[in-house]
This record gives sequence, structure tokens and C-alpha cells, in this order.
Amino acid sequence: MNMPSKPSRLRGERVTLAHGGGGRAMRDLIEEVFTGVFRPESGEDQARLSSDALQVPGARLAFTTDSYVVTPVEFPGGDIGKLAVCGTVNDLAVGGAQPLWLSASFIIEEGCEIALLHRIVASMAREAEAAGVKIVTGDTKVVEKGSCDTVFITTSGVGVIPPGRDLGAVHIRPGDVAIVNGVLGDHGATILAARGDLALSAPLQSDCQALGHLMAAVAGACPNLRAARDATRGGLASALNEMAEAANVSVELDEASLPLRPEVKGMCEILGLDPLYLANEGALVLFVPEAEADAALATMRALPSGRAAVIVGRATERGSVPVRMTSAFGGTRIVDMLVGEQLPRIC
Amino acid sequence: MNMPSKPSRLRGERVTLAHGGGGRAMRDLIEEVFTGVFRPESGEDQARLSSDALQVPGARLAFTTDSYVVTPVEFPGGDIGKLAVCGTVNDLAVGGAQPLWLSASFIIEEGCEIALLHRIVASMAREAEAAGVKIVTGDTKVVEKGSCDTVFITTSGVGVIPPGRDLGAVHIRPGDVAIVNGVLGDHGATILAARGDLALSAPLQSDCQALGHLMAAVAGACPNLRAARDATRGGLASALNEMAEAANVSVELDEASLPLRPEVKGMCEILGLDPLYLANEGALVLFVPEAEADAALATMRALPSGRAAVIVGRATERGSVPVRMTSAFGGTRIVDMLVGEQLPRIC
Amino acid sequence: MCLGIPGQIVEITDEARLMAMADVSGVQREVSLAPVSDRPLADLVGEWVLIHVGFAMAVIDEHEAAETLEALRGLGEAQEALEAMEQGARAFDEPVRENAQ
Amino acid sequence: MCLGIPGQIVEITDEARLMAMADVSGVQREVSLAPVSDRPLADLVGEWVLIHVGFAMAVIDEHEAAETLEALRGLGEAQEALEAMEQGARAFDEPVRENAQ
Amino acid sequence: MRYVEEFRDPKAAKGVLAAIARVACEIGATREEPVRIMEICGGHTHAIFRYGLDKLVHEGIEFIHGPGCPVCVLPMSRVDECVEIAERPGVIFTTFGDAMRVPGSRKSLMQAKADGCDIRMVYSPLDALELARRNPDREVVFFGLGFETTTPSTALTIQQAARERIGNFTVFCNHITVPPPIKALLDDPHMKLDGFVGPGHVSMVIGIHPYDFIARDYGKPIVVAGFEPLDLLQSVLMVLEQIRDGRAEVENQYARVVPEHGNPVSLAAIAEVYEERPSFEWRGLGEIDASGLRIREAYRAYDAEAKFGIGYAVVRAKVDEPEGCACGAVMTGRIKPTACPQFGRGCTPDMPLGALMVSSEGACAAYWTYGGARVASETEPAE
Amino acid sequence: MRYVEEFRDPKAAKGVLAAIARVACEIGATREEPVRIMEICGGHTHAIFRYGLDKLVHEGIEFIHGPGCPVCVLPMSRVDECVEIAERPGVIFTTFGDAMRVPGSRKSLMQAKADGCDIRMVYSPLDALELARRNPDREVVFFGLGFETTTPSTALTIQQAARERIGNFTVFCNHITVPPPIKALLDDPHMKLDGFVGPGHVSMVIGIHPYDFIARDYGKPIVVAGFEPLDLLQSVLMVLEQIRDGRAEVENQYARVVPEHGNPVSLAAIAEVYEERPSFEWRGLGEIDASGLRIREAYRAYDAEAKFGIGYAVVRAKVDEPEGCACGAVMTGRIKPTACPQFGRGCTPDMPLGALMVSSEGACAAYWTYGGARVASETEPAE
Ligand code: SF4
Ligand code: SF4
Ligand SMILES: [Mg+2]
Ligand SMILES: [Mg+2]
Ligand SMILES: [Mg+2]
Ligand SMILES: [Mg+2]
Ligand SMILES: [Mg+2]
Ligand SMILES: [Mg+2]
Ligand SMILES: [Mg+2]
Ligand SMILES: [Mg+2]
Ligand SMILES: [Mg+2]
Ligand SMILES: [Mg+2]
Repeated sequence: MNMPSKPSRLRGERVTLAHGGGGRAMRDLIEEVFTGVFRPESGEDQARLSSDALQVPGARLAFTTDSYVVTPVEFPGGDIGKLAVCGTVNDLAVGGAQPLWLSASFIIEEGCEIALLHRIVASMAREAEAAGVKIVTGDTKVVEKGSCDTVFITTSGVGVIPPGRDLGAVHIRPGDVAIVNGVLGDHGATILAARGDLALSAPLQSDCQALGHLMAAVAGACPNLRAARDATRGGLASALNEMAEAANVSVELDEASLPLRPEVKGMCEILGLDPLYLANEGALVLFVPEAEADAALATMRALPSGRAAVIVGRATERGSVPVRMTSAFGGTRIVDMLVGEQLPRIC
Repeated sequence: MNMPSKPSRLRGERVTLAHGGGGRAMRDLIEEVFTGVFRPESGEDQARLSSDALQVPGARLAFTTDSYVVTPVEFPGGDIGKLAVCGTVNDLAVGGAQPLWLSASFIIEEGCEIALLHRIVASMAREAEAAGVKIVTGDTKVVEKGSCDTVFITTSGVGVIPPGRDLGAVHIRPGDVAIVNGVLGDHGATILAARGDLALSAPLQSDCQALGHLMAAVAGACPNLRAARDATRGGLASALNEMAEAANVSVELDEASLPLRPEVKGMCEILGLDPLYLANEGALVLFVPEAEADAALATMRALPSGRAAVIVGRATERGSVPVRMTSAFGGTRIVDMLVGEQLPRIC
Repeated sequence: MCLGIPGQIVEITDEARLMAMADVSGVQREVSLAPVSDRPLADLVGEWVLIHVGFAMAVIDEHEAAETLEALRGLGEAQEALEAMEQGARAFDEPVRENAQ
Repeated sequence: MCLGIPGQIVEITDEARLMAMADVSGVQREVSLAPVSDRPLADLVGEWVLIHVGFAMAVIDEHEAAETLEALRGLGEAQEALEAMEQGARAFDEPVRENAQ
Repeated sequence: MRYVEEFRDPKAAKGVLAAIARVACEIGATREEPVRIMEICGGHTHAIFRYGLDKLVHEGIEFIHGPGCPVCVLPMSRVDECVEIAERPGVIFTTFGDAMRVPGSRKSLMQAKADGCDIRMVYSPLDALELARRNPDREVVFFGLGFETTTPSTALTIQQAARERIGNFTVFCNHITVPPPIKALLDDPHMKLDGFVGPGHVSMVIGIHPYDFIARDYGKPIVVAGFEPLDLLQSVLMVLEQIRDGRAEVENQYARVVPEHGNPVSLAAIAEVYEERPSFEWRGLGEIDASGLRIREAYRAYDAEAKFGIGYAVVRAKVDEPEGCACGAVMTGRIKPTACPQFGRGCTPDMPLGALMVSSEGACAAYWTYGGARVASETEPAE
Repeated sequence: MRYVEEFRDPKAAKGVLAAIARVACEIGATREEPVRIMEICGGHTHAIFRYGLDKLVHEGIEFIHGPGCPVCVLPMSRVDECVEIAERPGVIFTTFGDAMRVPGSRKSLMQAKADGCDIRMVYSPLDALELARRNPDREVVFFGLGFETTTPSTALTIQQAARERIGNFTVFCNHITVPPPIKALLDDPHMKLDGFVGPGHVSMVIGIHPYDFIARDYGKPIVVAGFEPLDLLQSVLMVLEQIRDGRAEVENQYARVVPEHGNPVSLAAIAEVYEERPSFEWRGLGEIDASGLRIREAYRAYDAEAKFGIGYAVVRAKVDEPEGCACGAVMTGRIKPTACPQFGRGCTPDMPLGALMVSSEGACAAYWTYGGARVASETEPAE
């Protein structure tokens, strides 16, 4: 065979269209950067998988996908690869599935540094290992300069839902309590600062983390765990609105209980933003019956990803609006779903 | 609930960043354009799936992914959505799996016409139905104008490999024959013309089609079917080179047998391209023992996607190069893997 | 109108252009001191200013702030005392009522 | 050097700019007729030209092509005849040899 | 956060609310016959809804939302001009995020961006100037927007650009002034107002005396207020006390930030760079005399209207406001947002007719987002 | 395909190959003492390998690959100048696909594109001119490359641009001529050549007489040939027949396309737009006198060298060819690609040192792709 993936073949270079053309350059890129790290078992363009967990009668397969398009692709606390692994693991986990396998598909801009790809892939491998999932299949495409923003990653995840487990927002009942696992808004505020257009800097890190172990622990501790959502795009406010709508309940939030770092509050004050709508990548909100709230909190707080777990509100009979919040100041206000992204309010 | 997906809410508009912001505009876009058509069963952000086929002892799960980035996104014979369904179905099928479920993740450029998204999604639904797969989960991201090229789609596919089936290039033996299912190069030539930069026009259509039914039929008819590959990026030449390397055989191609349309030949003559390297989206090459070649051909020719099936070469003991071709003129030449994309050779 | 937020000047970054680093709860941003440049720049380090669209628009008057707060707290405390008195009055009343039930 | 390919002129598309549509095996491309514009444009429709980088560089001479081909085919046929003769000779020989084996 | 958290203290709030209730009773304010206090500034409107102050204060107090949201008062024609500039080849159009969603007659800046214009959100006009430095081959235009609070920042930025002789930077000037519309309101015989909460950040620049006419000529109390909830409540209390005492004065609740005579550097910069326009168009109100500023002849090189031959530099196109919209009436406090026939029907945050529905300081947006809009939208419009 | 398929007829091929074998025997050509025929043109080199003609012809015929690949002869310095132009702000640099991968001393055009330059592949200089029409705010440069075949197309395009007074279009002229390097070869005492296959498409423009000197002054046969495999074989046969008959003539195998005196319109356009350069640099060969063309003063506005102050318009940087590369020797047929010490070692299609390794008409690329390169690369270099 002709010099397969000598390290020197790609080192220090940038991706060119040749790396996406289906020929030897593509094979070298894939071997050196991707399969050399992920080590898929099949030489064919598909993973072939078996799992005892799937053979258990009543077990269901969970399948989810997300594309990741963050700018910048590296930021304090993570990078697009870490996001792509954690985000999809979390979408499996919050649905009650045990995450098992991921696919990873890369769209790479001509000119992207190969060293950057190495770092992203290493970060994915690290996160996957920590989360107990395997990246078993993948794809790369290279597009012309200006046709994508450095690199986009789409991961899909397959997991197994054990027999009898059925988490879903529809199961939330009035009286259930809403618990978040940690501070809110860190990811959104970190990205705002990292982007640089607003020339703000802050000692913040993305909260990006996988929540599979946390979810498994809570599901074990709370037999009547109702539902969970990772509070990603649109933040806690959007997750709660969606859940309340699906369950036909209302949710009453308590502003004073919301875990927020001073820097996140500061960023929100400067830009006139509401932290409830900032994106998170390692925060989830879950609903349990009041009777299981203590068990949920104790279980979560015993894990690194749940150390700051706290009750932030509760479900009530459906009122005129899905989500309402009592401010520390005493008044109440609606926490609506936004139309689009929050824009800085400045002038 | 507040006006969920009234058709008029999006009609005639373009996608703005608001449609990706996690709020109401995103929900409207997703409901009207995507879930309204694909109708996933779960309200959570994961599909929950069961299949008897998966419960059969010895059955394996097949999992694959590809990103689709074609320009233009609509072209004669298909569109990016059709590609995204067929391509992933084919990656499952050529590995011997029965394709069952797809995920579909969209990265959409700000300014993309919503009517275009409607057409793409309709085309995906049509192809999925014809191929017997369901699109069960998805995602949408909106990126700034200039950060992606109209729309990128990543599909992942999950299928079941029946017990005992094990297709793979490693199983190819000297003496096996190589069969393609139809004409070569149509997709690549169509896209070259459709792109418009070279100002060439031709009455060509992409060969984009799903090959699941064809593969199932051949696998049924040929108990010793060795391996199959869809000859996508890099064309037949790259697929054969990869297979020959994996199997440690050589492949002897017969130029006169290659099914090529006159227009594809014409395009290649004008631009100095070799049709063996042009991309296909509905062409596969498979290897069977000589004894099963007639059965394979008969089975394939009975199906619309295999009507033009023909033997194009055969595997031999490993020689000095992986793939060699005898030209109609009498000489032989090496059919190497290219380094990158083929570039037009003009001056 | 227009969003303004208090921040503390931590460092002069460009004396010629009157630029300084301001800190708002740990978030830092370079701001122009031009509107408050009628006093020596060096004196502004450590001061709290009202920041609007990247300009330090006013130096916050600590003394005035304290006075305003005092008045507000006074009202709060007065109200607390009043409520305590009312509560006391009720507490005095209530056993009687409860007995009466 | 430089890739040239025969195509047929099917239509004048822009007389002023000497542009025409050429057809190569069903693939169409607009080409400039400038290099062959020393004859009337209208006469070129239906003609075969040698196309290079979007220009019709020469009108192909049908007669010359036929002559060249004829010579080539002559060599081919002569060789076939020769081979047939050799074959005949061998056929004549072979039974003998076969018997000899 | 210093100077912020202290002014959100719930204990103090109880005291002020009780005091407000007492004074309100003293002066006989009831739900049926409320004291009508206009908060001029959109920032105050936002704070009222964010903290639910309208529901916390005594029912005899009615907040009337004033015209002090610089985004809300932008007429469609002005947004159209922005889009036209942004569409010119080579232009980088910079704006505060606030203005992105404001509807023009063809499209909003958000939509223009989706259609391919290079439109960027900035935090400061200084960031736009920096973009001009870094892109010498592009034409950078800053959308100068805002009342007196913001005017000094663009004046100082233009002066900086002139010092550095930056040739590819201009400001599309839409600066307006607070007093003229207030005067117009007070002159409206149908308008019943008992007092004002004055815009603190405007006064930080211009001081408190420009409001003297309100007290002196119209006999209305006005208290210049800060933006934290306690600031607002205290200011309301101060207005009520003036009413109770029969006073009409300009008082300064926000003395920690507002100097009596404003900020001399800022005022000088404004005076050097800008001059009064004869008149300027307001959304739903039409042209108001001497209500806007333009760039002086000396700084003409930095005037996008002059450079691109647009807006008041030429004969402006007449653009009608959309049918049935009541933006003008809502903006001047004559009706509540829910009384607009379009509210929640033809006009929602996802398909707005007026800027009031998309600005986060707009009364319609506030009603929709914080104020039980959905309940309201299910009722028939009041008029 | 008419005029194509007929000239690929295997039956006729057998006849020509047999005739070649016969004549080769007659003149005593053997593997050890072969007749050495140079195909001047890279297009012929490509066809020889694509159809395996080198292995089909009698073993007494050796093809010597000539310098007629316009991409292969580009020196690094010239690629560097392309990159420099492409890096200027506002430039759209257009080129044939052939030149994209040619290595410069810093980078190839492919790499420059990956680094952000706006470089576009076109099929025709007319397409580049159309880009200039459509992008009046950009500067469109066409990389004019090629021998006499291609020169008329850029000359005619420049004339068209001048007629339309298009001000944002220039040509970076790298047109070169065939006769000078052939003369240099023939003057080289180490070079043993028995005859030539002449470049048909060049003669389509210039006719056959510019090669008269080859027959007349150097006594070598030359046959101007077409590009289909039968054309090539027939031309080889005609060269052999001249050798057998003791003739040295210029013959025309490709008469269906090549007029004896070439194309008058094209020649006139070349003469009007271009003039001889005093000298021009060739890869591995250095400067060769009167071997290149430049744009005349009258069309200076369309000359990228003048407009961007680059190349021969200024003092050119001296750029050394990479260490150990034998491009010059391979290009002039003095050695075979496999004899280059870098072939398959420091120089492969994915990491080329010379253009010969990436041009599809390059001898090194042909050896690698079609000719059993990998076997060769496993052997030690011949020198
Ligand atoms: S609801 Fe819409 S149209 Fe009516 S006043 Fe408000 S913004 Fe204007
Ligand atoms: S192998 Fe490379 S360095 Fe050697 S002659 Fe060929 S192109 Fe030049
Ligand atoms: Mg998902
Ligand atoms: Mg997700
Ligand atoms: Mg999720
Ligand atoms: Mg793939
Ligand atoms: Mg980019
Ligand atoms: Mg795949
Ligand atoms: Mg594929
Ligand atoms: Mg495949
Ligand atoms: Mg998603
Ligand atoms: Mg685009």
C-alpha cells in the first residue's frame, strides 16, 4: 500500500478541497485525523453493532441527532467536538436512554487548520470515553472557503431505553418540582465573550458536560422521575415553556433560587439580556414528584455534574400562561418563549 | 397554545437567524417545515424505536452517517434531500443491512428560501417512503449568511443486518466478478453542468436513487455475495481501489464494458476528465463468485435500479497495482486513486 | 433612556485616546473616559462610573447614592416597625379570638 | 498541447460578438467563432469545428478526415488479410502438428 | 453588583410601596380615578414590567408609557433608508441589536441581513469605528440612534474619526431629543397626566433643567429617576408627594448619577458635532419640529445622509404606516397596547407591524412578554 | 463521437502497429538501439500513456517526452507571482484547472485558495471576462497560459475587453512559443533524437512551416499529429518511413484540422496584442531568449504585470528550483522521470516538487498514474 497516513503527510497544513475529493488525500486525512483516533471496528462505511441491552425484551432503541455550528469553534471550557459529543449524549440521556454509540460527520471549510481538527477529534475521543460511548462511524466533507464556518459537526446517537422506563414531559403533574443540576447561562455568556465582537472578557467557562451518568443515577434514585430536558438553545425559559405546553401544566419559577454566577449576571446587565434565555450545554431541568425531590437532589449533588443541584420551581395546574416567575423583588412576571434569539439591548 | 404552525406564518419568507434561536420562530419552522412532514412519534428530542428484526439472535445493528453539501442544492434528477436519504440508505444497504430509520439534521443559511426547504423535505419524505425507511428524528441549525452554502443535511441511518450476513471487501477472492448496476458518471456530470461556472449544458440527470431493494434482492439471490460499495465521491475508480486494497487482490477492468452515456463521455472529453472518477449517487459495484454472476445479473436486471447491470471486470491475484484497465484500443493502463478531486484539464 | 450600568474603572489602557478598562461583576470591557475626562484620568482608577454604549458617561457619586439608599432603607425599616406593631397588636388580639372560636 | 475537441455548430447565438452554440455528444456550450470568422457565420452552422478553451479554432475538413481514415483502415484491412493468410497457413499446418503431438 | 443589588432590596421595597399606598389614599387615588403618571423612558417601561411594579403599586396609580424608546419612534421610512444604505455595495452597516427587528416597509435590518447585506451588531459606536480602521476598503456606516443619552457617544466617535482622518466611516444620524414630544403631549387637550417620571440617563447628559417647563409652564410634577426598581418606586412616591403637597417641581431622585447641570464634556461634543434639524419624523406622529439632530457642515464627511444622498439630504419618500396600527396613540400614552386593533392579531413579535412590538423597551412588547398579553389578545380590542 | 471514435478503432490500430513493426525491423530498430522519437506536446504524452501506446508499439521505438506542457514549464517564480496577484485585495484570480496544483515556492494556487484567495477555475478566458462584467467592483485577472494554441483565445478576449472598454480585466501573460525550446534541444550535443511528432493544435494556429528548420537545418523528420491514438500511431509510422527513406520533411498527419499556413484570424490577433519578450523563464531551464510573449504597449491596460507592478514589469525575485529536482532534464527528454532522484520519494502527486508531477500532461504524473510508477518508485533511481 502507498504510504498510509505517515504523520508527516498532513502535519502543519491546512485542509484543501483535495482532502474532500474522494481520493488519496481524503483517505490520508481520514486515516490520520479521524479513524486513527476513533478506531472504528468496521472497514466498511457502516458500524456493525451488537448489545445485550438491546436484546432484553421491552428494551427500546433511542436515536437522536444534532448539528453543532458554534463560533468560535474553540472556547473556554470546550470546543465544538466536546459539544458534539456531550450534546448528543445528553439528548439520549435526558430521554432515559443509556447512550451507547455515536456517529460523527464533519463539514470542513477549505483552509481549516489540520492541527485544529486534531485537537477537536482528541477532545471528542476524551469526552466519549468519559461518557462511556463509542464513536463508531463517521464522514467528512470539505467545502469551499466561505461555504462553512471552519467546521460543523453533526453527531447522531444510539442508546437503549431499559424496559419500563418512559420519561416524557407529558408525564409532568401539578405539584411536581423542577430541579436544575447547576449554574445557568455559563455557555451562552462564554460564547458571547469568546466571539469578540462585543469586546467583552470574563473569567467564564462553558458548562459543556455529558449528563449520562447523572441521568442514570437520578433515574435509579427516583422511580417516578417524570421528564428531563437539557436547557440548550433558548435556555431554561424555552425548555420549561416546551415542557409546560406538552404537559398542559404551568410552571412557577422562583427567581431567587436560580443559580447564576456574578459574571453571567454582569454580562446580562451590560447587554440587557435575560439569563433565562442563555444557552447551556451541561445544564438540565427535570421534574420529579415532590416526594422524590430530596432523593433527586441528594443523588445529583453526589456527582460532579450535579453538585449545585437546586429546586427552581414547581408545576401547577395549567394557568393562563405556561411559565411565570416570582422575582426576588416580590412581583411576578411571565417567562415567555422568545420569538428568536435574544439580541443585545443597548441603546 | 399560541398559533402553532399556521401555514401562513412562514409562507413566502426566508429563514432568518430568529429561526435558529431556540424560540417560537424556530418551533414554527420545525413544526411547519419538518415535523409536519416527517411526523416523528416522540415529542421528546429522541426517537424511541422497537423492531422485531433486531431481537432475532445474531442480528446486528448497522449505523452510518453522511453529510451532504451539494451545490446547487437542486439539480436535474434530484436535490440535496433526495441525496441525503438515498446516500445513507445506500451506505446501509451495501453493507448488507436492511435500512430502517434515518435521522436528518439541517444546517440552514440565513436567507434560505423557506419554499426551498419545503421542496427538499417533501423530496426526502418521498424517497424515504419509497425506500421503506422512516425519518424518525432531526435537528435544525441556522447560521449567518455566508457561513454555509444554502443548506447542508446530515443523515444517519440505522438498519439491521440479518444473522449470518457479512458483506465486506475483505471477502473478495481472485476470480470473483465485478458488476455495476447501471450507467456511470451521470451524477458527477450533471452537477458539473448544473453548477454553471463552466457554462455547459447537457440533457443529463443525476442517477441518485436508493439501492436497498436491489441489494436485498441480490443478497437473496447470491448466497456468496462478497461485498458491495456505492461508487460515490471518487467514482468507480476509487471504490475499486479501496476494495482491492482491503481484499489484497487486484482488479482488472474492461473499458469497453463500462456503461457510459454519450453526454458523459462528451463532458469528459471537453474538460479532460476521466469518467471513472466522476461521482455517482445510484451506482454500486459488487463482487460475486463467478458461479453466481448470472444470478446476480438476472436479479439486478429485473429491478429498475439494476436494469443496466453489467460485468465490468474481475478480481485477480494481487499484482503490482490494485486496479488495471484494458482499453478498447488494446492497451492497458493503471487506474490509480487520485490524490484529490479531478480538475478540468483544458489548456 | 438607554441602558446604563455601573462599573468600576480598573486601569487606564490608552491615555491618548482616553480609554480604560472597566469591570462589571468580573466582566471587563474597554470604555472611553472622554465624557468624564474633565478630571485627571489617573483619579478615575478605582471610581465607579455609569457605562453606556462603551462610554463612561458619569462618575457615580458615592455620597448621593448612600443618601438615597438611606432614605429608602428608612422607609423599609419604618414599614417593618409598623408591621411589627400591627403584628403585635394582632398577637395581642388573637388568643382572644381563637378562644372565641 | 492543449485540449481540443470536435463539436458541431448548431446555432449562432450572438452575431455581433461572433458567438454560437456548439454541441459535443449532446453537451452544449457557447463558443466564440472569432478564429473562423473569415467565412460567413451562417455557413458555419452545421459545420464541425475544433474547440479549444471556448473558441472554435478550426473548421474540420471532412474530406481530409476521410482520407486519413481511409489510409488507416487500409492498413487495418491489409493487416487483417495478412493475419487471415497466416491463419490459413497455420490452419493448413496445424492438423499435421496436432497429429504430430 | 454595587449600585445595583442595593436598589433591588425587597425589604426597602415594602416600605416604599406602603408609603406610596398611604399617599395615594391621602390624595384619593382609586382604581377608577387613578393618578396617571407617565414614565417617559422606555427603560423605565421595561423595568416596570420586568419587576411587575404595575401590579405591586397601589391600585390608584396608573403608569402611562411615554414616547421615550428611541427604537419605537423610528418611522418605517427611516428603517427603509437604513436598508437602502446597507444594500449599497461595499457597505458594512453597523447597529445596536435593538434596531434589528424593527419593521420597515420592505424589510427589517434582520431580513436585509438574511438577504445578504453585511449588517453587524455592535456594542458601541467605537466598535464601528474600529471596524472602519480594520476594513479600509469597505464603507462602514453606524446607525446613530437614541436620545440625549446616546448622542454624546456618536459625537465623540465622529470627533475621534476626524482626528484620525478615517475616511470610510459615517454615521446615519437619528438622534432625537426628549423635550419636544413631551411638550406636544402636554399640549394635547385629550391627554390627562398628573405627573412624570423623568429619564435619568438623559438627564445624566443634559441635567434636570430642560424639564423646568413641565413644572413651570404646565404645573406638573416631574422626578428624574434611576432604573432600578427602588429608584422607580421612590420616584413615584416623590411625584405623589408633590401632588399631595400641591407642588410642581423638577426633582432628582437619581442624584448619584445625574448632576444638576448634566455633563459638560458631552454637551460640548454634541454642540460641536450636531445641530437641530428643522423637523424630524416620528413613527405614528409624523414630523415634529426641532425634535432631531443632524451633523453639522464641518463634519459633513461623516454624515451618511450626505455621503449616500439619502434621507433628509434628498427629498424623502413618503411611507405610510401600516393600516390600522395605533403606534402613535400607544407611544404617546393615549391608549394601552391592548387597545390597538392589531395587538396580538396583525401584530405579534414574530410578525410585527410596529417597532413597539419588537423593541424590548416597547410597550406592546412589554405587554406581550411580561404583562399577560396572551390573555389580552384573547379579548376583543377595547376600541 | 464524430472525428473521435473513428480514430480509436482497434482494427485499424492493429494495421498501423504491424506496419510500424515492419518498418522498425527494416531500419534495424531494437530495444537496445531504439529509434528515439520525441512527442513535443504534453497532450501527446498524455494520450500515449492513457492508451498504453508505449507498450503497444514495436520495442524498437522509444518515446521521448518533450517540453510541450505549458503547465510543466512554469517556473516556481511565476506561480509565486500568481499567488501574489491573487492575494491583492479585491482580486478575483481566474485560471484553467490545470494550473491549480502547480507548486510555487510558497504555495500552489490551490493552497492560496484554501488560505482565502478568491481563485476560480474557468473553462475559457471569455468566462473570466464575463466575471469582470458581472463584478465591476472587483479586479478580475486571467492567468493566460499556454503555447500558440491558447494564445489566440487570450488575444481575442483582450480585444473584446478593449472594444467594450472593460476596465477591471487583465491578463497575466505566460504565453510561450514552441520553436525556441526545440531549437535549444537540437543544439544540445548530448541529445540524441531521430525524429519528432509535432503538436497538432499548435500547428492549427501557426501552420506547419515554423518547423521547417527542424527538417532543413537539423535533418530530422517531423510529422504534425492529431491527438487520437490512431493519429499518433500513424504519425510514428510516417516518421519511421521518412527515416527508412532517408527523408527529413515536415509532414502533416492532422490535415483535417491543420491548414498548411495555420489560422489567419488567430495569427493576426496574436500579432496585434502580443510581442516577443526578450527572454522568458522556463522551469528547470532558466531564461530562454525570445521564447515568450508579452502584451503590447497599446493593450497595456489589460496587462496584469503592468497593473500590479509584478513579474517582468519589475525586477523579478530569483527563486531557486527545489534541491535535487530534475525537472529540466525530464522536460527536455534527457532523462526519464524515474531517473529523477526525487521521483516517488520527495516528489509525489500529493506532495509535488515539480509541475511535471501534477500536470495531467506531465511526464512524471503520467509515469506515476499510468505507467507503473509504483513499481518504479520501489527501485533505486537510475542516477
Ligand atoms: S400592537 Fe403593533 S401596531 Fe399596534 S401599537 Fe403596538 S406595535 Fe403598533
Ligand atoms: S519527479 Fe518531481 S522533481 Fe523529479 S522531474 Fe518529476 S516533477 Fe521534477
Ligand atoms: Mg437532537
Ligand atoms: Mg440537543
Ligand atoms: Mg435536547
Ligand atoms: Mg461518507
Ligand atoms: Mg468563514
Ligand atoms: Mg457514510
Ligand atoms: Mg456515503
Ligand atoms: Mg458509501
Ligand atoms: Mg436539536
Ligand atoms: Mg452562500
